[in-house]
Amino acid sequence: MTKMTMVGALNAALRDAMVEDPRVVVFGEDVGPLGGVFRVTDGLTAEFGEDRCFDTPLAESGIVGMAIGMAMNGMRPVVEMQFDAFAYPAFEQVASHLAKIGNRTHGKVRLPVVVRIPYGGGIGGVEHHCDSSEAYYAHTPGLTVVTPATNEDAYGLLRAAIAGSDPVIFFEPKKQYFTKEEVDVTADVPPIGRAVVRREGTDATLIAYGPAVPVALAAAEQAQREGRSLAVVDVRSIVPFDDATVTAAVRATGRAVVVAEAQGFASVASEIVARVTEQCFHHLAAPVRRVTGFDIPFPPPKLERHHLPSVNRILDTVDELQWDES
Amino acid sequence: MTKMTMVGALNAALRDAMVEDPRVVVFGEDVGPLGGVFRVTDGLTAEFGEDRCFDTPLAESGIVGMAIGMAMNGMRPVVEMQFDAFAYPAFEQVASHLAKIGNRTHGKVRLPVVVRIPYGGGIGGVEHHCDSSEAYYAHTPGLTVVTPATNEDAYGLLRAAIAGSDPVIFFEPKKQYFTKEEVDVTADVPPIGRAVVRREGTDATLIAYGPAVPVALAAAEQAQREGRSLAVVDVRSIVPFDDATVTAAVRATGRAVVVAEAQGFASVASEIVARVTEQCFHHLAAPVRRVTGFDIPFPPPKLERHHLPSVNRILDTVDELQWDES
Amino acid sequence: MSSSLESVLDTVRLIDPDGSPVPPDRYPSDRYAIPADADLVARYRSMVLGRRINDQASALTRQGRLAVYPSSHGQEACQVAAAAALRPGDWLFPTYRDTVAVMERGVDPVEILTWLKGDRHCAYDPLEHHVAPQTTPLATQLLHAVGVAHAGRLQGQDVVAMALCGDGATSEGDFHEALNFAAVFRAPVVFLVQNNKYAISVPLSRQTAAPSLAHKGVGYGVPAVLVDGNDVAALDAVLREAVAHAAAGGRPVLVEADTYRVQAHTNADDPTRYRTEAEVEEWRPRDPIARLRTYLRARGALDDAQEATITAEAEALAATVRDGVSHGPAPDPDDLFEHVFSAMTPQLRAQRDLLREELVAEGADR
Amino acid sequence: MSSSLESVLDTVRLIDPDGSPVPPDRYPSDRYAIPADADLVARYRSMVLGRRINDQASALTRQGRLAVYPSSHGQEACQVAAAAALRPGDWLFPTYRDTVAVMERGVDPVEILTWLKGDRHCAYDPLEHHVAPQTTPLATQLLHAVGVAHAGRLQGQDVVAMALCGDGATSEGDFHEALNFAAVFRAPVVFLVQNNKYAISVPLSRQTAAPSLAHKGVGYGVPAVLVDGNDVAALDAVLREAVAHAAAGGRPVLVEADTYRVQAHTNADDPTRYRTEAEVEEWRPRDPIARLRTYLRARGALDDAQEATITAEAEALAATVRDGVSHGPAPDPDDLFEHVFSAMTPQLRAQRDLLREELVAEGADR
Ligand SMILES: Cc1ncc(C[n+]2csc(CCOP(=O)(O)OP(=O)(O)O)c2C)c(N)n1
Ligand SMILES: Cc1ncc(C[n+]2csc(CCOP(=O)(O)OP(=O)(O)O)c2C)c(N)n1
Ligand SMILES: [Mg+2]
Ligand SMILES: [Mg+2]
Repeated sequence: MTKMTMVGALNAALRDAMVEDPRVVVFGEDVGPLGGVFRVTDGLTAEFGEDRCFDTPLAESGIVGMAIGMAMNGMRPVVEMQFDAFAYPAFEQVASHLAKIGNRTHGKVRLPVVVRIPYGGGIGGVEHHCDSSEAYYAHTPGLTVVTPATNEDAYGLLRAAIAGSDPVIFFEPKKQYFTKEEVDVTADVPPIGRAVVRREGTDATLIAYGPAVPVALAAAEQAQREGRSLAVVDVRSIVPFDDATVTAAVRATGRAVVVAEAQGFASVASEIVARVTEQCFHHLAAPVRRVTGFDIPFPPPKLERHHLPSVNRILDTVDELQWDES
Repeated sequence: MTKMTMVGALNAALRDAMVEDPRVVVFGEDVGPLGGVFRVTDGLTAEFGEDRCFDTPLAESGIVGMAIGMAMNGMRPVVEMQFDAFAYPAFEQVASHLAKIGNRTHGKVRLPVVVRIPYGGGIGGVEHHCDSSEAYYAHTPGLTVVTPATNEDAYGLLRAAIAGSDPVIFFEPKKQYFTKEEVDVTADVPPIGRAVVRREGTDATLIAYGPAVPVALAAAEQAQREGRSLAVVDVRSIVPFDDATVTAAVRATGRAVVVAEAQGFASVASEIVARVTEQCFHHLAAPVRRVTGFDIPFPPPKLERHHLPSVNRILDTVDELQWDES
Repeated sequence: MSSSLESVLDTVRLIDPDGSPVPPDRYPSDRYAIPADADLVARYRSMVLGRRINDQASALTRQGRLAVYPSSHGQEACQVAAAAALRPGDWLFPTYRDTVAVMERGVDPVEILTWLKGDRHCAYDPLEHHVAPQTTPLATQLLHAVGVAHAGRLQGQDVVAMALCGDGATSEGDFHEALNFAAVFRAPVVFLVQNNKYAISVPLSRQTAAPSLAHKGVGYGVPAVLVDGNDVAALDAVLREAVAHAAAGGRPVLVEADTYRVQAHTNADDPTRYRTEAEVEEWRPRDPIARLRTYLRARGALDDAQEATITAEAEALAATVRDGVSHGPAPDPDDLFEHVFSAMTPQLRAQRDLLREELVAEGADR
Repeated sequence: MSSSLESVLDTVRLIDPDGSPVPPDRYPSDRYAIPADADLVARYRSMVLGRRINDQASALTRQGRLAVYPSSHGQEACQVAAAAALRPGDWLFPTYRDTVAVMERGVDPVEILTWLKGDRHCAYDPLEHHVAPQTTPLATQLLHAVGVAHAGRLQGQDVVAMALCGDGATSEGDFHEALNFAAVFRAPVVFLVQNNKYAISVPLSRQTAAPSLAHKGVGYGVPAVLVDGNDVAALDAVLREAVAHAAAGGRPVLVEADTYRVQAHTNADDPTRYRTEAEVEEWRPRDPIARLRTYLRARGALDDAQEATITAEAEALAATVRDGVSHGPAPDPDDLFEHVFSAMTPQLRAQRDLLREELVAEGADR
């Protein structure tokens, strides 16, 4: 066990993967000598050389398109999109090719490409630097979409993503980048597709992922003090989705709130509400509710706290789960 | 009342808007002398000249980006994306600018741009020609997203979209392009944001939009013969969503199925299930179910019938709505 | 092989449209020499076969056996030369229009046409043939070619990628990014633009205000060559040189082939709406097959017997294609779910099972 | 004004780095003449004010008053000349780095900096000033500039759009599409690339393999000019000519300004990781302000009294900015919902009401 930041955990995962497998290459904007604007790729060019970790021209479609070709020719590219909104220029390459070439070729061409996207708010960033864009990718068949909420998962899930055969969109909650936590890099790599119960509880279940997990845990902590016991499930893998873990947790409490930073309309949170309700309907004492970002463009820094799911908003929503059989 | 195809209705809407308002300009790929690959812009260059309806270089980001600038300078561009998947290169311009400049400038710069996207399957098209991509746009705050299911709505909603002040993503169900229906072009333009009950029913409510509406209606017709009375709501306007009409219809029957062609995960259908459940929970006898496309890339022509929502699949799902209090 | 290929923005032509050889002192560069007769006879054969497949496939659309066919009728010189210039391990990145190039690379034409028959998206094995799936989203495949070439360089392979696109596709952002990435990373890619003057209905004048598409090479530091796209001898010389240059120096080359789409964009298109028959007529005498035939016959390199053999081969091939496209098993509905991920997700398994049940019930109903 | 502007791929420079005038027979084109002293004094003043604002804003980030500031310190010649070249109705399309250009267009610096203060995304009125919001997604604004210019042409306006971007942004697909659309539609746009040699940490050699970025004009049929980006006299001459050319012929021009980012990308950046101090030192003697000062002083066009006035003005402006950025009301939470659509949707109204209730409760709690 070592104490490290999420950036450190991600950096260790890249380094360890590069050591183990010479097919792993890392590229993107500023990932070379600078080590990425968040330093996730720090030291990789120095250690592995220009051919294994390198800067590209400033063009995201180019980055993803080139990664696809490199994967066709046997390599395992891990590319960085500098911020969430700057992945949009690559959207056609992601949606029309990265997600679909495996299917298009009946599995003859698999694309083991990892696209790392720092996402979400909470860092006082200006517009275009704080989007939560996971729904765009989760809605695109053929993409695996994961997001760690702990530093240990950051390490493990990134290792699993790089080791797999399919394209993975890897969302990194950037507001947690510099939080230190214990990380056991020797722990078993968590299989992609498994949610995890982060906290047991008996009254209601909070379902969250990525940057919403610490907020959900804080809410559960606060609820505890107020006499209510909330379970917290960390979804971790948005696609494939772990129905078994999530529905078991919801059935056990009969009440649930989905917490996510992204705007709520047609979102991953909508999906979770829909599938949990489908699968747990007769176990539910109240409709599954959502605490999400508002349906607005990400706000300027001084207003973002109003937009982001907060402990209070979660607890208010839990309060509305018809406790008195209303 | 005149009998016209949906293509004819859309063409009439463009023509009438161009006659009424000299700021309306139409451009895109092949929309000039050819009149569009589906002929929606047929005759417009001949009638209004090259400056009002013109072909662009082959670049979708360019088309949307230029439209944004033209709208900044007082015009009302209506642009065509040739097929659904070919709008993806414009995704950054749509998500980071078209949707957000109004908000960014506190309403100082409004962008009355209409982006027309022929969408959906059922035409035996090859890959990339049949995507249902409405969720990407509906999830993006700042975009109005509408889709007609009838030729009269095609006319009316396009007029409303062009006349409005905000960017509209206008989804045209291409499998209905050449179906003839009565159209009253003198009817009041339907306000954007209103769903419509297409068929009354007492046992369950089908909620559909665009190309799924005729299928839902056919299912209701068939159900009628089998002794079950299904209401059909045509959502029409995905954003803004008409909660009042939809929830009233669901409450009246206590059971509902959402029908949409797009893959279901994190989709507009998920959103409808989530919000209807939130708002109608105690009126529901069974969970709201979805009949959507599978979570797969759009299939090759010979397999698409298995993928698209069918009358049978809708009726099977209605059958599962726990009629015997299971 | 030198890597100091120069841009040649005067059209390289080695055989005139009337079939007579261009005197070498009129070549715009002394790098090029007319290919040997044997090579040209091979190209001739491939072009005749290609033309036959183009026309057969178009006929199959009229019979409803193929949903759609984007023909390269009239562009067979580009098709054949692009594939022939490649060495065994090299890669080809074709578009929807490049059936004949893919065929020339050794892929079975029935497999190639399967996507237009509607059975599956890409029926051949890209890795076996080093031929990417025929790509529809314009210009996107150019970046994949850069990736394959760059990965080749990093892994010490001697591999060149030949990336094809049309004049319209040069307007897409991905064209720009691909040329630029290739130049910056010194990726051995030959970009061949088949400038057939139209993007569906949109004429070249709406795609560019530059004197040629080859001029675009300048902005990337990529040598560019303009070649008569209906002169297979010139294409052969230019593309082989380009492949050699790319292989030797690990540097991209841009080749613009000046050609013409004499038929409709696809069978679904109506070109009378946007161009005159007179314009098309101007191009007919420049047909690549007739031109090469005149040249070879004049040199005595092609005789009646050879021609008869080739024609017979073409007919046999057409029959095979007609037959192959018209028959064959219906695709398996399980295919819908089988290949989305390398391991099927629980969600997809449930969806597959639902469909299976429906199909059983449907069968029972019948 | 003639519209036959030629590409000038030798650097246009009218004043040498040491402040001495370049003899006109060494100009790479005879189109250019050194601006009048009065104009240059005006540019001098603007550059001094711009430099002061750059440095003031950087200081405000250290004090936590601004979240971040991308400074154009060292690029003030480009900033000032770009804005000064425009006529009253013309449009400016700036990036995040172009605070000083926006200021030179008459926008209040406190309003400009509001987005970096975190209150709102863009505080000035783009339509009032004909200045687009400062754009972050790279190269995207170039297409908006084309749209404004094209719409201007269609509506009979005499309007030119000046579109700014950096060297890194030239690699984006939108750069390509914008140049090409402008050329094909003959849209009066002047594209000014401030080539400051870095895109954050990525050096120019990773953006292009061409001899210059101006070479890109060739592929679009757009005249291109390379200019010393630290020589405001040259920039002034070139950009005025470019604007006139665009206005007269309705044709785009590409201008590459050869300059350097002497400071970090933003205050959050650490340039020691990717470049040497020695490299930066090479550029210091080429400072645009010192150069023009030497020139003007030598000509007797700038005296101590004028300098003192300008310095005082700069200090006063800096004080105003410091004050304006440090004070002012907190933004209204209703702003979150108010402007998403021109009419608030029922869904947003409900969300706004929820937030209002929360804030009332929060207030009650305190
Ligand atoms: C990104 C994208 N936009 C639009 C289309 C629709 N489309 C298919 S072919 C075509 C014209 C292409 O012209 P060109 O590149 O010249 O190739 P050609 O068909 O002439 O061989 C268009 C617009 C597409 N396939 N991809
Ligand atoms: C589409 C996009 N990708 C990435 C970024 C992140 N980013 C912000 S500035 C920058 C470097 C830009 O360099 P350049 O264009 O040379 O302009 P400069 O900052 O040097 O003025 C990058 C990569 C962005 N803003 N937009
Ligand atoms: Mg073409
Ligand atoms: Mg720069």
